[in-house]
Amino acid sequence: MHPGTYLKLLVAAGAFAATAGIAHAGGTLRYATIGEPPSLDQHVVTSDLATTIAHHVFEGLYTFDASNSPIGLLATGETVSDDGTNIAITLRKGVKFHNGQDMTPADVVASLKRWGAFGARGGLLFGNVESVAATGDHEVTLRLSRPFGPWKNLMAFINGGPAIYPASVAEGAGKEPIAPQDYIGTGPYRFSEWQPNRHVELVRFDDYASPSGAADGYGGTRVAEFDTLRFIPVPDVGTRVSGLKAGDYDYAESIPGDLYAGLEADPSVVTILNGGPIFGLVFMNSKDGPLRENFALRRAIQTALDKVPALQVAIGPEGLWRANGSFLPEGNVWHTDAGTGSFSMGDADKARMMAEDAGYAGEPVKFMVSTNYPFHYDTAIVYTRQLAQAGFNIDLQVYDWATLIEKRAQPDQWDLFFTHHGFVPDPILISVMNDSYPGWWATAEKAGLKGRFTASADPDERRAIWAEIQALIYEQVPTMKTGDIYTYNIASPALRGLGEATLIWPHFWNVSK
Amino acid sequence: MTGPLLALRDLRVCFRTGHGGVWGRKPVLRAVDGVSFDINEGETLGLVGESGCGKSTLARALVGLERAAVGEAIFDGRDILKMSPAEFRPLRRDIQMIFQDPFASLNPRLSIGRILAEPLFIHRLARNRAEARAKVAGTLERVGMDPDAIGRFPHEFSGGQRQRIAIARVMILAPRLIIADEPVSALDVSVQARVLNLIRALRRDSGASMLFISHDLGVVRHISDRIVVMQGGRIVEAGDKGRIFDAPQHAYTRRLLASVPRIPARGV
Amino acid sequence: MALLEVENLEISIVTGGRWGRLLPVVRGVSFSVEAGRTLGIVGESGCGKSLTALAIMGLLDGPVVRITGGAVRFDGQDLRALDPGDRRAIMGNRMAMIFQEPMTSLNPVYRVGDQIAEALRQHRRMSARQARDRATELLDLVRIPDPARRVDSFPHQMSGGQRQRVMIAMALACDPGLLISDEPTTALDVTVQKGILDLMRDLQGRTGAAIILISHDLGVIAETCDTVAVMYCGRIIEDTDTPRLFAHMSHPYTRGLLASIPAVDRDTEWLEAIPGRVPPVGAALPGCAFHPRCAFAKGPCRDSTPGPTAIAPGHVVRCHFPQEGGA
Amino acid sequence: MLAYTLNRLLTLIPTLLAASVLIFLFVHLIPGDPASILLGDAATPEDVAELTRALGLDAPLWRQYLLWLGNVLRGDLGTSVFFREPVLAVIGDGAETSLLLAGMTMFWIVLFGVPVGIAAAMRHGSWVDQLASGGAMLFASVPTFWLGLYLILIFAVGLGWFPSSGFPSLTDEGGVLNLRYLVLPSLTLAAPNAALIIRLIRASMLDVAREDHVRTARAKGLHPTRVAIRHIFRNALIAVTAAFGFTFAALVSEAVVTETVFSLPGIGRLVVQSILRRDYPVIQGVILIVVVFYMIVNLLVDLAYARLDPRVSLK
Repeated sequence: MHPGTYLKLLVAAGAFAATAGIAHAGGTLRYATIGEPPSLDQHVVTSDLATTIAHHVFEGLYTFDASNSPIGLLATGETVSDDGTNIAITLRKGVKFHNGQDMTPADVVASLKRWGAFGARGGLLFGNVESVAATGDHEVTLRLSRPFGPWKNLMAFINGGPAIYPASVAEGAGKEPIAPQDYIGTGPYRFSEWQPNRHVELVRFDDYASPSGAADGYGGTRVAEFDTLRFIPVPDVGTRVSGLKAGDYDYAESIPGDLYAGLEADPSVVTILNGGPIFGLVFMNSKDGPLRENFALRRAIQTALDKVPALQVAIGPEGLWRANGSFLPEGNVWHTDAGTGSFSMGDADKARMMAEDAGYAGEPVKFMVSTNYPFHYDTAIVYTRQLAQAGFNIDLQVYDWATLIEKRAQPDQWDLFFTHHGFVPDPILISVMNDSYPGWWATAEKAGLKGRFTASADPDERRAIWAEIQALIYEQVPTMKTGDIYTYNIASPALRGLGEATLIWPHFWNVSK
Repeated sequence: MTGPLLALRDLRVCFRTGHGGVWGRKPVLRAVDGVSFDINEGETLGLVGESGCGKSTLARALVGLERAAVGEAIFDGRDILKMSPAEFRPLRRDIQMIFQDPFASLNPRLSIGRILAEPLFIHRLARNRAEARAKVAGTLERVGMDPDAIGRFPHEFSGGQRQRIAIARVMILAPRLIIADEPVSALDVSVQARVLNLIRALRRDSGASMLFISHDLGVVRHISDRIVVMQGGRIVEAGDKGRIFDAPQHAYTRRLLASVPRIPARGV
Repeated sequence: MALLEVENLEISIVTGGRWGRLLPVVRGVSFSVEAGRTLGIVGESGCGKSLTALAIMGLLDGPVVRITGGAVRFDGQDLRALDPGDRRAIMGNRMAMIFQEPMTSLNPVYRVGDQIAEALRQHRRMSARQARDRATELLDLVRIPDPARRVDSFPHQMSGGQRQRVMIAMALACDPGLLISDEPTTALDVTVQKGILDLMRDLQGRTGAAIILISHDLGVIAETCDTVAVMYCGRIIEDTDTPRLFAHMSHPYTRGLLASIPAVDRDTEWLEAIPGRVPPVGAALPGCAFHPRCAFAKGPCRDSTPGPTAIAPGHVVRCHFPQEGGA
Repeated sequence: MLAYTLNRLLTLIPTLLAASVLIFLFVHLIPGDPASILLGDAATPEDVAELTRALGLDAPLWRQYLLWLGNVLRGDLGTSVFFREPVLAVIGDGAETSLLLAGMTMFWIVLFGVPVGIAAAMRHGSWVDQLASGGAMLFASVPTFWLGLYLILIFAVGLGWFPSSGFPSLTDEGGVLNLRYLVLPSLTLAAPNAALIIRLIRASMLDVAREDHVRTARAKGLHPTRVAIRHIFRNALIAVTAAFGFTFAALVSEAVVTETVFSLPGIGRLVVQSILRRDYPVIQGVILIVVVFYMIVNLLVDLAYARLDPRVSLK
């Protein structure tokens, strides 16, 4: 028997067993988080932690399979018109919200509208949307003003994405994240309680209607084996590790690199790499200061940097980082080598000459970094030294994260700042593509490429255009990628059903202990 | 010069004590309650009384340490109670005080030489270091101390020696009135005798007047010309020491004298 | 037999830490007291009179100052040989002490009645009720007005004289055979002092207790004591009955001490002060400790320490050249 | 006593008003704004501005203050920007943890600190004293997070006697048994504080032991232990009372490190996290309540003084 077929049978049997009322594995999963999410409202919040919790509660029309391709979740399929501007999405039948109501096209329309109006990423799609309307008992149609290639990826990306809420919730809500009593979704777990500082608790939703098919990434059958998922803030990493070893937690996230070797060797712990790497970014100010429109000077800075020592210092074990210049990792459909020859040259002499040619005369360059994330700071320190060797006068300014966020919005306050970026399934979601993101990169060249990139619905064409954009990023240097970082989590060996790696965020349907 | 050096007229010092409930007035304690007496030039007036009779408060009022004093205290024709601090400052040299506890009144971080020289410079009685040094050495000799004491510190001396240093500090300014508040009470009898002898000798040599405050009747009789007896903030009896000790009039004075344990007439 | 016999008592200070050497500060002190009699110990500060009192009482058991020789016999028992429990059964019970500082010698946080009752409950196993009644009686005995109310007062609500009366009541609580009184009136006014001394004499008349009265005041000694021991530099240098002492004081120091006191009853022009000063505590002087200040010192005074010499029956002097006759 | 207490409580009002202005200014003058933190990196400046407006953080500071003060006077500390829950509810949960933790810590401090302090003073200079003083020194200087992690490793990971971290409310399942979650954290927190109390008790008792009334007590023939407890410790307690009071107050508000190591939902961690999130209403609320708490502890200390020391009169 083909393994895939065998798996499908097994899952089908499981689904049958579940519907037949046979008991779930039960119990409580205790997940030690690094902190508390700002809100579970997926429309407006892009925190990874929020999504880790929320994607058990909320579902979108699409999600990703194991190869990061969008597949249906609340949708069963769609019909796209030939010109790419009319998208009719068929909704799955029999889906119930946690409040007992059936999901209707009205709920979908209201949710998409709020996401489009206030959503962190919704504006990107809805800039091209003329209308969204119910066009049948189980159909919703999006009319676009022009073809917009990334639409499905955007719909599938639940982080800051179009989770489907009841219309009553979505219609009343504005910009402000919705309150916990309105956390009503269609997912396998429903929101139970949020005790500030203590935990967020989800319980199994007994009327859950699972998509069919074998589990594949986030797609396919979802079975809630645990009675309860409890997300407990444990800010101290030592406590997360020892708590997991002591059996007080089943899963703990965000473990630092220096513990990796020891934990890998420890039979009482299972380490799980996160599939989507995060990456550091050093943004350059395109609006003000010495770097404004001086692409030659920016390239000089880029030339001075050797990314490898910074990754070694800031991350540690080789297995947890990759000096990869492509914005999306190897193996991903968007991976490209375009422009990456300039990724990590570390040539101080050349950089010095380039800077002189660019008219740099030792003016201070203000480099903002936060101590809230140790790898930001460690990396920035290495870079500062490398830049100093190339003759740059770096004024390193260290703030707490909230202060940095406020300051980076003011163009006269900085020239460089350090941040990091989570994994995204479509390059359009990378922050540097957003013209209003601090740094404010909005050159004519970018506008031209971006226009073509979003207009095309052809995957091959889009990949080619993305390669051009990446090359442009290495030429105009609105930001500098610092390399891929594979974070990892740890779990109790008792957990069954976890993969070798997570896709993007850990999920606990189809997982038991 | 006619008239007394110091004339007290109806001196009063009141304190508010304790608390009189949340908004009530605090009860007033009249520590010194209408005291009048004179001290003549060159005279020693003994002030006796038991603890709490107001004798120390009175002394403090005369050197400006008791702001609450009312009445008149005419020193050399001028009322010191009505003076501003600025007006009073030059008089500080003329009115000097010796305290009971010589250790508390000597700055432990200053050498004896500094302690004695400091008032000379404050009151511009020495033009330079050499002159000050000579005066300090001379004064130390007058109070019977070795000149090598100049470079030493208060803690290196016994109680009696410290009291001599305190006396030296007063004498070096050649004051006209010395107020001595229980100057020998903390000393052993054999030491006390020598300090009393010293005080008598210095007073005779300098011609200064003295208000000598003590609870020890023997000491007061030994040192004073005239005696004032205080009780409860008031004067109960005043007069020449022979009359006070040998023919006391007031019942309190008699009781006080009767309480003193007597040493049998000596020798056989 | 005397109630208390002190024989060759030696008290030393441990200098220079735990393993330091011993520095004797009281040496060869011997005396005895009989029931109903009062012994005065007189001397200036540092002469060792208070240490002697504490040693008899058993309060010198610290690491720094301790008894290093001699015997203290109370009612025939050598107190130094007793174990601590038996020793405590005598302390505060058959032997009690009144201290110099009435202002600080009472515990500020307990009512005076409770503090008096403490010894009664300890030694007499009285109930709280009985002890309180007895405390009230004792306050009455020491002539504190309104004792039934004052038994509940705190020390800070009383005057110095009253507090010393409370101390006396406390000492008398268990009818001690021996009362040691260390400068009991020094901090008090003369009129109060007279009251306290009268009270002690009165109580002695009633209870027949022996009293050791320690004072620097020859006047107090003269009026209160039957016999007197004069201490200088850790030794008793003259010891006789009170009338004889004042009539025939023989040691030059005793005579100098007396001459230093300004009299109340006559005018004095010049005080015959003792020259020089007391040697530092524990100073190892060869010869008589007083000889550097003594007007009569001759060769032997510098070379050898004078032993006790009886110059008359019951009159012992430690001097090579005792002065006969009046001062 | 009652009048005094009422009087003192009345005088709290102006102090609190002044404190509230300072708290408000302090909190709002730190740079950063909650809206950008809530919305994260993907938000546009327009999004942030709109959320700022929605949260009422665009009004002039004085107006925000008056609004806040008005609500506080009505007993409403506002709504947490982050949790979207009433601040009182957010703090109330932390307060349960913090007070229980502080209470249990005080229990250990008294249980270990007082007898050891007394023993060290009684056996002054002996090996008991050296051991106690040395141990106290050691515990006072061991960093809290280090001690906490070792306790977790030994008693939670190794022996499995106690949970490693977290604290379910007493009202959750488990009830009073949930206090076992606080055993390790309270021991961690107690160690340095007990060390201070030991040294304080020892020093105060040695001071009192030199006082004349102790000699009087010994002269009564009392047993040395009775003298030590009833006459020395009882008087030394007066000096130690304030330390007990302020230790307790500090335990509530300053247990941040312990709360972080043991992942306890206490006030200390709440305020630190709230500062990082710029959750103004919670920061203001916590500080205000902690200020009130300190004032009340201060009052209780004064009342305790009056009970312990008859010379103190309340006025």
